Amino acid sequence: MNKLLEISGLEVGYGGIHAVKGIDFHIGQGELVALIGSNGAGKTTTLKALAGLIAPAGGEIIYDGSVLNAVPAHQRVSMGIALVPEGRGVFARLTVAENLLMGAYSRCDQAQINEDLARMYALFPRLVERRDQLAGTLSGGEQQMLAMARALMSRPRLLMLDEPSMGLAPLMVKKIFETIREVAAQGMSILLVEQNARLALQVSSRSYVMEGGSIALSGVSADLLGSDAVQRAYLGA
Amino acid sequence: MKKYNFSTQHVLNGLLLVSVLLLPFLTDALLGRGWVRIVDFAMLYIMLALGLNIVVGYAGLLDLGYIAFFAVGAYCYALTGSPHLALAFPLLFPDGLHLSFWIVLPLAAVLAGGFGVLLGAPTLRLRGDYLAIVTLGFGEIIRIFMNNLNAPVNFTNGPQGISRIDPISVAGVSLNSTQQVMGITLPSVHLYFYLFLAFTMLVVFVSSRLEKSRIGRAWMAIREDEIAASAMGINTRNLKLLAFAMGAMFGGVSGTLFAGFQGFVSPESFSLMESIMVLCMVVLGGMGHIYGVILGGLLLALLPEVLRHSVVPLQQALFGKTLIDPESLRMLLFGVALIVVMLYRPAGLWPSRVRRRELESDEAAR
Amino acid sequence: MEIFFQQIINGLVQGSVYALVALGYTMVYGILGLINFAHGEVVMVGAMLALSALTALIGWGVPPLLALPVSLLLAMAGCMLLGFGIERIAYRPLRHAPRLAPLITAIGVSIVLQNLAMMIWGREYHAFPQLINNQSHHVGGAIINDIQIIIIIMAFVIMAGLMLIVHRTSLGRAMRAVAENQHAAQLMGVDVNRVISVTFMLGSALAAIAGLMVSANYGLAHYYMGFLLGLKAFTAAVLGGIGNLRGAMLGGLLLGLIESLGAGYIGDLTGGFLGSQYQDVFAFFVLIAVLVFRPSGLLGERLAERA
Amino acid sequence: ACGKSANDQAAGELVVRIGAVAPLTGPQAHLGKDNENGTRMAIDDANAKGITIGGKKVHFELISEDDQADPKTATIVAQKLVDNKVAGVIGHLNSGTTIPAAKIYSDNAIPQISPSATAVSYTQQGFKTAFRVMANDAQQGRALGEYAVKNLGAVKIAIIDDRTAYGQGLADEFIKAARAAGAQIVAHEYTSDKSVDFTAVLTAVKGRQPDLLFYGGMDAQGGPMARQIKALALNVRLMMGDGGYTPEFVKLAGDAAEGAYASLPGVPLDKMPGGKDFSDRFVAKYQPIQLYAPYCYDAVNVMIAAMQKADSIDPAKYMPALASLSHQGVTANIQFDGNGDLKGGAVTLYQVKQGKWQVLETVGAEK
Amino acid sequence: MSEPLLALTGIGKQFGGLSALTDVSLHINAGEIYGLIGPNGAGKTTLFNVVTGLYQASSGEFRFNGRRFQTGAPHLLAQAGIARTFQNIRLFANLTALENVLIGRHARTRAGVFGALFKNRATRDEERASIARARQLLDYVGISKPHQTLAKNLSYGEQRRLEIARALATEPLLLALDEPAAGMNATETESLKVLLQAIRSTGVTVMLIEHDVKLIMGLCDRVAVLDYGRKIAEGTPDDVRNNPGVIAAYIGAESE
Ligand SMILES: Nc1ncnc2c1ncn2[C@@H]1O[C@H](COP(=O)(O)OP(=O)(O)OP(=O)(O)O)[C@@H](O)[C@H]1O
Ligand SMILES: Nc1ncnc2c1ncn2[C@@H]1O[C@H](COP(=O)(O)OP(=O)(O)OP(=O)(O)O)[C@@H](O)[C@H]1O
Ligand SMILES: [Mg+2]
Ligand SMILES: [Mg+2]
Repeated sequence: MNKLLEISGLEVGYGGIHAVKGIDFHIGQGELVALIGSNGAGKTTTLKALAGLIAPAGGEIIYDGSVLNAVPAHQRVSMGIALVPEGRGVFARLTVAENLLMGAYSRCDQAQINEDLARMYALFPRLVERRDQLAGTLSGGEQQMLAMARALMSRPRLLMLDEPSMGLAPLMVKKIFETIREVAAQGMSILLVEQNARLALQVSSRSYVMEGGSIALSGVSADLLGSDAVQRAYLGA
Repeated sequence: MKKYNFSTQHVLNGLLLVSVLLLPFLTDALLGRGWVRIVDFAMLYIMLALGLNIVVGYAGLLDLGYIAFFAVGAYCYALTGSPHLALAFPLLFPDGLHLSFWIVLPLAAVLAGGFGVLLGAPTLRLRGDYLAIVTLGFGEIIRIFMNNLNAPVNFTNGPQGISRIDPISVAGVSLNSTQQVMGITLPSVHLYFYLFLAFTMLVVFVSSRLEKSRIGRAWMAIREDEIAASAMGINTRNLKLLAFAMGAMFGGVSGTLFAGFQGFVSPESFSLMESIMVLCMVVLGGMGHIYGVILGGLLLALLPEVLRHSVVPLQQALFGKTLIDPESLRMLLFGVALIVVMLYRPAGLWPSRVRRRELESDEAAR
Repeated sequence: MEIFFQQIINGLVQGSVYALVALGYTMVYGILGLINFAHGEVVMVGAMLALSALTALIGWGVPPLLALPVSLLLAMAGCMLLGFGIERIAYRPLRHAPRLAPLITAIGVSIVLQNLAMMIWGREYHAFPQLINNQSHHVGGAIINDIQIIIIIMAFVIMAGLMLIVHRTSLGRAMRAVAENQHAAQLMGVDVNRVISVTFMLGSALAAIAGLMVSANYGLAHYYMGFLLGLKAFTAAVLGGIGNLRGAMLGGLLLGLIESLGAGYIGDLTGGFLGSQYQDVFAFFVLIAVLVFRPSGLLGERLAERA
Repeated sequence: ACGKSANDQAAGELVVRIGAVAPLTGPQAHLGKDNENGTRMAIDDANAKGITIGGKKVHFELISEDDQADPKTATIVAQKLVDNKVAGVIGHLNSGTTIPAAKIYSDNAIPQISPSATAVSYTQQGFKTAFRVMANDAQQGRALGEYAVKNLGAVKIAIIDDRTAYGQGLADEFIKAARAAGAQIVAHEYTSDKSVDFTAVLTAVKGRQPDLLFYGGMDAQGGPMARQIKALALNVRLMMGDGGYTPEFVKLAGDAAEGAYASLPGVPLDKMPGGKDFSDRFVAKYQPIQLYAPYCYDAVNVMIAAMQKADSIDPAKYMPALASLSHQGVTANIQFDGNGDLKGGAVTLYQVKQGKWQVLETVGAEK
Repeated sequence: MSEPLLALTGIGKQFGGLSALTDVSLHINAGEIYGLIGPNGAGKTTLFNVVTGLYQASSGEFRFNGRRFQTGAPHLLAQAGIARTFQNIRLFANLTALENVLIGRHARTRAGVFGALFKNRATRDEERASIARARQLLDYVGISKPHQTLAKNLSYGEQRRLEIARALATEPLLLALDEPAAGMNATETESLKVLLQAIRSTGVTVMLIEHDVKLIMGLCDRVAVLDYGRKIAEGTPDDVRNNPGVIAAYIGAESE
């Protein structure tokens, strides 16, 4: 499997705080990789660096063969990187449809955009009903769906999800994870950050475990799920 | 940051105090008496800025009409400490009222505080820029009334202003005259300097005590998150009104001093631009930080005068002649200074601990 | 009755002037949440540029009907450049600074522009040449002239145009997205800096139009004209709900009407106790009353803050 | 402080500093600059003439300051001039700045001659140092009011004032005089010195059908006001005080200026000895006279004349001379009364005819 | 039987046309841990906002600790003994952890302007006691260096715990927690559970919104389920877990 994304020695900091301390990992084409770890481990920070929202202090991000470090966030979108941020970040005062169109902002193939819109509505029938509603008035789960659909509208090759289950009712969590599986099945590469470690390990093929800004463990998800250390630290057994 | 041991701290404080006490003499000798007057005005501005700092810096309420309280204080003394009331009520006060400054001062402070509450009450639900525009309106309303209440009854003498206001006297000594104390000659501006210094120190004291109290913490809570503050049991309405009232009182005191010092008040002195200047002092110096605000007040009060004295010589030195109108250049440089300072020190020249931290992490997060 | 009707027209004209300027305020506020205090000054620069261009063109013998649009375009171009520069120099570096920092630089910019204009165009008042034959029309006993009609129409046309841009185009969507969440907008591939620059330039082009309209209507231009106008327009924008285009229009018109009816009738209303010297007091009282009952302006968003 | 300058020059030349204060920034800067120019020309003239006082050749030096039309700044620059040991001050322009500054000049015994402050209270503060070469509001307002009623036959008069110390003061005196002369004030409306839109108040005035409208304020508002009067088809004659008598007014009002009245204290320049010469030279050197430049010119000359008469540049010595002087200036024959006000100042009325201010007549305001 | 600590009767809340709460009645006894669950948008947070005075109910009323409340006055309810945390953390972000907790002491301290200016004995004693109590609480929830760390620089889990400490500083009778475990992993949730049990053992009644079914079921004495603004079930965790309506609306069938 060839690598879509490869990160080596990535370091990110906030002022004096060293949040990510030199990590290496990669994601293969069409792979679903999970990144888990406790609060403040640096997962969100890593995703932000990949999306270009924060500049790395060191290391290299290689995406599809080219170095990404200096590419501004908005250009990374057209290169096929999409992030569903922590807390969803839907545009509350835009309608659902407008939010989706924002997802396709960097594309200009009108016909295919319309096609994709239709696909999204098929994937998330809930959004069809709410097409003209302001996104801010959606329930938490609906917003999460919208955020995901919006990211998909950019036709990403790499989809990054930051805690998609946070604050969602159990039924909703199931739905979201089903969707993640579906999308992955269509061949998209996915990087999933999740506090619900069990679920994350269940859906992913490989996983990395972050601790205090570094990668503490990595391996095939099924193995990690069975490992004692992971059980104790993240699965609360 | 650095920890001085106690004795060094005391020595430093002592040195500071001595140099402040000598300031008028040094200024007079080195720069001329005009500069002592400028410093006097700077202290009035510092009081104003510290008052506004309570409202904007502590409680986070953007007030663009703050100068109104200065006006209330000034007119209080102008009306009661001058022959003016003879015009309005010739039968009642044939020579005007001529109340003592020391009687008017507390009354003016309380009245200004009352106006503060009056302004605060309808604006409690407003936030940010909406509050700004309402306070701006309030400031203008006060000014317009001052400007027009010369008819039907002549309360304020309208745009003509009120002149011949009694000078302030301390222990029976008028500050408007030169005094000899222990062989030292103290001209009027020096005397006012010491009076203003005393009041400035009082205002600083009150500010700092408030800041580090339960009340001050509650204000900061309101500034950070009003809803969370109220959920913690803080009566946001009362505390906001208290902030308005305290700030207004400082303004009132400063205004009363201004009227006595200047001997003349007219509505022109209380324009919107003045409110904006005081706000600039607070923000530029370092919102919420007493020393920062003092620095801001001092700087903005002095800068135009420094520029007044330096643009011509500067141009002469640079080009050998005066190329650009000194006055336009002066205001231009003033504007540039505002921009440059904010660009390089967005949290103010001397920000408080909190602001500095806020900025640091915000900057990191881009 | 004639008088009343005339006052309504006066208010509409004045209000449209406010609205023209308020639209520019609101554009910038809507996207950055920043009171662009310098906007009034940009209007002034627009008027001055237009006037200079006009004088030069007429001097070269260009016919007025051609000179007018050309100088408007020149002024718009100049103001767009200016707006771009202001944002770049004074606002962009402070995008993540404490909220009041850009307010102070805005005040600084305003002072700088005023004094620069004074150096360039002098201290004196400039008369605006009467180029077109400004016909008066009698409508039901009241009088309105061509320029005033153009101003009213212009305000509506510009508002409609802006609404079209903001609500119907991809650029407009991007603007609204940036307004709400810059990070998320970046994640959609929006070049935030570019969108903000474009917004400023758009607002400044509007300012140039407003500047020309104002000085043509009142027949004068002066380096200090931006201050009061800016203030009034800002008030109007807040009255209508700042950040909202229709609000700016409504606020402007309303403020104009309040002022003219206030000036005209405040004396009768208060039995002669208060006169037209209190027209601003009246206007501010209305403003305060409106905000007390609608804390985010007439058409402002009332998404009650979620607790 | 005495008026002697410290740095007497090598050739035994005596340097005398004269302060000039006016708003050089802000909305009135054009008038302020005009004042500065008037003062400067008088000083240049005096230096060119080569005046000797006390046996020494005198060199006059101008120190010009900007008070921004702000009372507080005014006292600061006043103190600065005192520090600079000026022998006298020409200024300030506005009443609001002149009054508080007067106290400082008085405290330091430096004569002050205002070329343009018209508030009555300026000279009534009891300061011996305060003078003016301009008719005060009472003098000018009276002349205007009487002229409006007696000569122009106005019966129903409307008033608009700009709520500045100048506009309100003049309008109030005008009203008194007009009422006394038998006219009826049918409307009193207000505007501000920053407004450009007067349609609302003019419409209100229109409802009262006056035959004359008096505006207490400056040219910058008067010009657009004249235009709007015309646009609203308001059938009144417009009258203003000295604030309207400017080329600026005619420029701003365009063809609507035609027929407007304004007054100016003193006798018309070209009727005065040296007046025509002054205005020609001034225009050549600077720009058209805005308003008070001739008064500034006179103020300086009066001051110098007093110094010559007392043969001293020491304010203590020349001030009595100033108080009792009679000097032929370009605006009037200047003599001060006990308050420091211009004695029996004449007021000239002008009207715009064919796009130019033309003299109507000069009325001597006795008393 | 004594009166319940909190009793709601017929609470309704409308937002424009939207009915976020309809006729909700429930009661919470002193010393209980009471859970509130339901799908997203069911009205759980809205109910919290009503009870803590941030929203004013459109209809109905509630009694707390023997007093009747109707108007929205958060500070009065805080003083009466209800403290809360927020779903979207609302700390005083730019103040230190210690300052945050000290502000929580506001309702239980008295010093006014006079005390601030003159720092009399009573004020100093009060201040000292406040700081001591605050430190104790911070220790209790496990936040170190509280006088140096800004609230916003704490990690997510720490912020949640700081909110709890701040709420406890008001000496509440009823502690209302809105999704305290959101964003925590299973292990962290486990320690939260221990903390909440400890809090209950000090006599504080707890009202809890959570989506973590395991936590709710393991912790609560009683659970209510909201759906579309109505209470659709209430009872012991086991009752609720097996309620078909709740399964359909909220938990979802295992086989699905
Ligand atoms: N804007 C910021 N300024 C300063 N420090 C920050 C900022 N954002 C995050 N941090 C710090 O960086 C570290 C890593 O944070 P990050 O958000 O990446 O953690 P995380 O793994 O996503 O945790 P969680 O599971 O709680 O979301 C933490 O210690 C956090 O306090
Ligand atoms: N201030 C408000 N204005 C308008 N609608 C609101 C407001 N607050 C809540 N709502 C609406 O009320 C409904 C209930 O919201 P609430 O936040 O109580 O849900 P919840 O049960 O807490 O959901 P979640 O589990 O997602 O937090 C939702 O439809 C929400 O959009
Ligand atoms: Mg995270
Ligand atoms: Mg909720």
